[in-house]
Amino acid sequence: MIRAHVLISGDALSLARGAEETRLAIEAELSYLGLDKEVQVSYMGHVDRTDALPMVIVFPEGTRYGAVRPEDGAYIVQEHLYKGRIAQHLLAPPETLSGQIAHLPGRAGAIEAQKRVVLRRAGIIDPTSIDEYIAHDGYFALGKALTEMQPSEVLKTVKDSKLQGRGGAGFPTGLKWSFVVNQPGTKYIVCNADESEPGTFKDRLILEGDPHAVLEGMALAGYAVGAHEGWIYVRGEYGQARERLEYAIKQAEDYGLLGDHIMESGFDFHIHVHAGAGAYVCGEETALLESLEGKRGTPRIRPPYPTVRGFRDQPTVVNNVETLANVPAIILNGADWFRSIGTQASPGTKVYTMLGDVNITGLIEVPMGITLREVIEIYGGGMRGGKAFKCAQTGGASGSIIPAEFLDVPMDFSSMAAKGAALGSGALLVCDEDTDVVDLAYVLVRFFKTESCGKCVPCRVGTVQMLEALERLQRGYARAADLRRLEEIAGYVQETSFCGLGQAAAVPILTGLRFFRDEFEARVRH
Amino acid sequence: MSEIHLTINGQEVVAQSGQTVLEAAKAAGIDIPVLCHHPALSNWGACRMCVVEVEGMRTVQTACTLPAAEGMKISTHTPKTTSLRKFVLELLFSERNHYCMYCQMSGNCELQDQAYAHGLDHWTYPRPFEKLNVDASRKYFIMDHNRCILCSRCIRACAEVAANHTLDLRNRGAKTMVIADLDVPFGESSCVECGTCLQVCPTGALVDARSAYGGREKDVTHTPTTCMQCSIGCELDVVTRYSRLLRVDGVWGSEPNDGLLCVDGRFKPLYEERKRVTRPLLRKDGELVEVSWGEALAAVADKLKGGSCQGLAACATTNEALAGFAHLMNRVGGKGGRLEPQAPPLGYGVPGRVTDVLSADFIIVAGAQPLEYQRVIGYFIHRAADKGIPVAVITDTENALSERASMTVAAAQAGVVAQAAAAAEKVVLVYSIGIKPEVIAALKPLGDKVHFLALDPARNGKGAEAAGLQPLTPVKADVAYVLLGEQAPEETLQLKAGFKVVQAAYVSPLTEQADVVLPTPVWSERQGHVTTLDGAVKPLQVVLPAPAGVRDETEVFEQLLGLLG
Amino acid sequence: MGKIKVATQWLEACAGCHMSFLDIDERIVELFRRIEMTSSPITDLKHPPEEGVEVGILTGGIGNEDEKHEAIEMRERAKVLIAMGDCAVTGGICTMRNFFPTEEVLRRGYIETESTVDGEIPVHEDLAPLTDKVSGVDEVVPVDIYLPGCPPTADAIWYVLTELLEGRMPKLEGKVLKYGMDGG
Amino acid sequence: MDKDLTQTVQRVLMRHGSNREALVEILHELNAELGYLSQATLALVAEALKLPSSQVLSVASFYSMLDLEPRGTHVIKFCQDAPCHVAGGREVWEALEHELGIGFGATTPDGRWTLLTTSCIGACAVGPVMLVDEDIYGNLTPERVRQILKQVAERDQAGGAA
Repeated sequence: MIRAHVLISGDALSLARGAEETRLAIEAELSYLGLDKEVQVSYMGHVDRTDALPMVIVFPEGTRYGAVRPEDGAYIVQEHLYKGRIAQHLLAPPETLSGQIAHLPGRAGAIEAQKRVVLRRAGIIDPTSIDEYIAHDGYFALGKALTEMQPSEVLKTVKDSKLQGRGGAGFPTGLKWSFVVNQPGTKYIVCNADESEPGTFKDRLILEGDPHAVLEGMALAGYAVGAHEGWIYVRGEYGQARERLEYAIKQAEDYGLLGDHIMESGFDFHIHVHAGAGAYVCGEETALLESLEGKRGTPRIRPPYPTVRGFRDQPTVVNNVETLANVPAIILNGADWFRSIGTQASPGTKVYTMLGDVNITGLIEVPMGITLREVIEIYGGGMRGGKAFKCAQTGGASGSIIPAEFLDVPMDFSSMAAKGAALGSGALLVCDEDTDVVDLAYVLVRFFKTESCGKCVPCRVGTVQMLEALERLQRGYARAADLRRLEEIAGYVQETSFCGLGQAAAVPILTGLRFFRDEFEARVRH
Repeated sequence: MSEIHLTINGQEVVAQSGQTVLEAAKAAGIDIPVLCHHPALSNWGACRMCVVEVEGMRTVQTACTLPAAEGMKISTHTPKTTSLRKFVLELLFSERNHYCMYCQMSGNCELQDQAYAHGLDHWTYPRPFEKLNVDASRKYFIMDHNRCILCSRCIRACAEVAANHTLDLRNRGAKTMVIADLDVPFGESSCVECGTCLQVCPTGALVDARSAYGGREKDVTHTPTTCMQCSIGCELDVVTRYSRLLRVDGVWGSEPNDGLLCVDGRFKPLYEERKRVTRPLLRKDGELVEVSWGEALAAVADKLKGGSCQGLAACATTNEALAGFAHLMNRVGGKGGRLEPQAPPLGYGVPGRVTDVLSADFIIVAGAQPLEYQRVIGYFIHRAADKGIPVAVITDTENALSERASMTVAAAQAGVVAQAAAAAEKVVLVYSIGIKPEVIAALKPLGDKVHFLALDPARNGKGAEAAGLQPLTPVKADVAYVLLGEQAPEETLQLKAGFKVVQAAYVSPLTEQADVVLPTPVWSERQGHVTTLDGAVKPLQVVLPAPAGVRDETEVFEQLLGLLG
Repeated sequence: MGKIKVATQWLEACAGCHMSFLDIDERIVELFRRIEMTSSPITDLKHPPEEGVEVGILTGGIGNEDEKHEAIEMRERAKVLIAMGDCAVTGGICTMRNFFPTEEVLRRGYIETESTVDGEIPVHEDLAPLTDKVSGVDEVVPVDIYLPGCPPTADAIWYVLTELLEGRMPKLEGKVLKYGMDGG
Repeated sequence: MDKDLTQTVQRVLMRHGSNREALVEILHELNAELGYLSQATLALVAEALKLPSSQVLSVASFYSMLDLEPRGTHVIKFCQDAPCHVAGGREVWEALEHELGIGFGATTPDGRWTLLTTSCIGACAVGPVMLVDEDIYGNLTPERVRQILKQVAERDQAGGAA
């Protein structure tokens, strides 16, 4: 009987700071005190508390200690787990609680707080243990599919669930898979783990905290469409995630859950991990495929789409990490269950990274359709310092700058789109009344200028010209003509760019001008 | 191939499946502006000049990448597309130095043409560009990065047409630059100087060093003709101004080279430095002195009447001249033949065409060095290798093709190649005078699926063949009559006759030892025909007037026949 | 009806545009029946009249403070402002100096040229300081009509002026729209 | 030296079976092992993978995590993206520039520090953040930046190991 869990942060930074030694010290002390049968120790995914790493969290209380040096390990065991009292002087400083592990009270009403589908295991299980994953229903969906379901049934279930791609565009996942099913050729499943939208790190936490869920989702996708090979393209900055994935793949192969003849079913599925090296544009699926083939991350001409000619010119499903992590639960619990969460048009949950001028920043998973106001007040603990909300940027750099009138718009793909904004990848940058929108637009456009691949003229040169105009505005020597030109260029850039990057580069300006035009005009020299 | 029906600007257009909207429109005579697109290159879709509106599509589409589809309704010139095109032009003019008034390509620039077409009388975007490098390290051309619009045509031409892969892009975004190899000066790169990049550059970024300041487009004359630097017979567009050779371009869509040239065809004639023979010379008192045509021809006729004669022709002239030469030799009872050796017959297989290299399943190169002597074929073989077609080189010496070939074997192992090629349906055998009898024998099992290209080391070997001229070595005779044309004679060539007549365009050791030297025109001054490797008879046009005093060989032979009576 | 008043001025220019203007040849007689040339660099009057003109023509780019003032003065006094020639439109050939720091340009021009002996960079209160970069007229004042060319052809100049005299806004296209030299 | 380089390149290539598709990863690993990708390194990779050298440089110069020139002993990568920016990034960046006396992309004359920017590293919840070599530092203020630089310098003086 396990009465307590001790979680130790196992990210690269924690390990560099001695997390392994801390873990050993805790385990040694538990064993010395005879507590090793009732207290389970494991690593957890990344905790965004660089000020307090390595962090140790003791459940069920959820007490956070940090930074815990190896020599503190024994003391925590003695005090907290043996004597039952909190080791006060080792507590993590409280000022920046991470939403990822925050247990917040639910709100009265229809929507539950933190409906966890994707993150239900992250932070709970040891991501380096396939046993713990299995103990939490892991690979049950794959087993069910391989033994009880035809590929077409798996596909139908995903279709019926109305799962939409969580990378930002919200394309129906089942539909995408169905495009590949009847294509001739060798099919591939590619997991887009090139999470590069500034402010978005949900995929990293999924990969680090629950890597097997992604592997299982990929295998299910492979089974549904008839693919036998999968590739995970992880952005170069995510070294830890990559290691976790490679380790998880090895474990799954050892258990016969990946590789040849999975669960004696005759279905083969192999997964490889491929790391990027720093290029935002590789999040665009065709640029990602180019990069996966060892080339420059330059977007491809579409059509043909990847579902027809993708990786190695073969039919390819490209899905986001969060999308794939949803799949096992859908197969296990059924499409109806999934559709019971979220809204009718956009079922399921959405993982957000909440940032900016709120009291609590971090990762949350909530049902689709919850409003921004609810997110800020319930999970963000309200605006920091009691200041007024001015705007939010949703979906990373490519998202819209939205004003207060969006606070009560349900956050799902269609409701946001109906108001001319995008839900995007799940970053929520909340800005208070002190925010300078022109400056925000400047920083965003600068980002796109740096990240433009340079292939098409509107994006390559348009970002330079937009930044030039914004700089004139900032420095106070812009004329009315410069502002007119800025708006004109942004419109054209959005209209003519080759890929989503260029189209997105104009969004901060267009939405900024739409909702905060007076701030831009105030900078014009008359 | 099935037909597709679509409507462009209200006009019914029939396209072939696989065509893009741009191709369909072009075939129907509808002009859509482009900059990064080039018909000889893969579609790129980067400049966004060719945007069109398609009914039912939310955003504008680039015609160069959009596959034509049944029932599509397209508008190519709407207020929206026009303003978007102007926007693209304004961006490009603001990106780098595109001030036309000090660009040598003004008047022959696609960027400028588009600006005119769109009524761009000024542009308003700030121009924050910096001065970029001008790379003049290459002998034949200059790369001025300040004029580059990053359309990547040069890169695609280098990779897809010349299959040389010297060029690529460095960095990304606004910092993108065209580079050669590891960003070395062009002159130190792996560039083979085929000049295809020059030919496709839409602006003044890549310019030919000779023609750049030699005259604007409106000042020059274009003359179509055929290359005579080797036996392939590439079609040319030669650019001249008055009596000056400015530039040589390939002709897209022409057989067999489809626009691709090599350094010999494109640049060599522009940099010819040998001294011309411009007047007939006659040896008097041991010295060669200038004489009149009458005196020189009389001296030749006199000797031809008197004694035995051996005629040797370099196959560097027209079919007409070679035939005239053979006729003259017959007339004087002499023995006429060609100077250059000839590739031996195989005894099996079917004669191939140069373009067969591009559709082969397996390519064998034996006893030939096309990258040295028939370079366009070498580039074609590289292109095939890029597509994954196996290339086997059979050689006992170094061969530049080996570097990218899938196998290189010695002549003794030619059987290995025959085995490797056994499963292929279309085997192209490229060979020349270096092929050994054991190789011919070893490849025989491939039989009639061999499409062979017997590369002739001479420029117009087929013309000589048609004239009945066979390879000969110099023998003792009273008179040796050498028709050299512009060919540089082999250093080892020694004439054994008592009286030597050399008909040549340039001064050489051979003209020095001659008793009579008769000046001939060079390739660019000739009218007539050549027979290409593929057996096609192609015309030569007078591009430049020959220097006064030079007479075409055919005319000279007529006159000699007249004197012989 | 009185004559239409026209003023011209050259800024950083080579005078080629004014030469091209004179190239309209005998058509100048007809033109002068309809316009009054109030001031120009080749007449005694150098500044446009304070009471204003209908048409102001500027040639040349803007490369020093004086030229800036001239442009502003012309703009203030002209109802319609024409930027004539590539230099007035974009900065033209004068922009070649934009790729070098001003000091380097002056040093090269006054000291380092091969033919210079004991040169010095002139400094005098009557000499206007150079701007950092040479620009077209429209970066200083708004322009109504752009007439590029180096120089614009006499026909293009004639076209623009006669259209204006007819009360139409000229639209440059076809043969009259050229950058650089005529025909390239 | 050249021999060492050749061996390193061969070792990394061996791991990937001379697979052209792995070019980005090969370059990334070589960058980590060698500190940067010299022309000689790129030439060796091109030769081994039978790729045009222009293509290898083209790829190497496309990705921001690959360095084409030597860096200082410590490389600081500061995040300039919006979440860190609104959290006070500009002041921190200015403090970094001021403390080190260099701007973006530069290396201090003593070769100790190179100052770069990075795209989002996903630690936005504690922005502004920077990487000093492999270590992430969050919740930066100009004051903290000064402390961190000092700490790293002291650690170096103490003999490197932390």
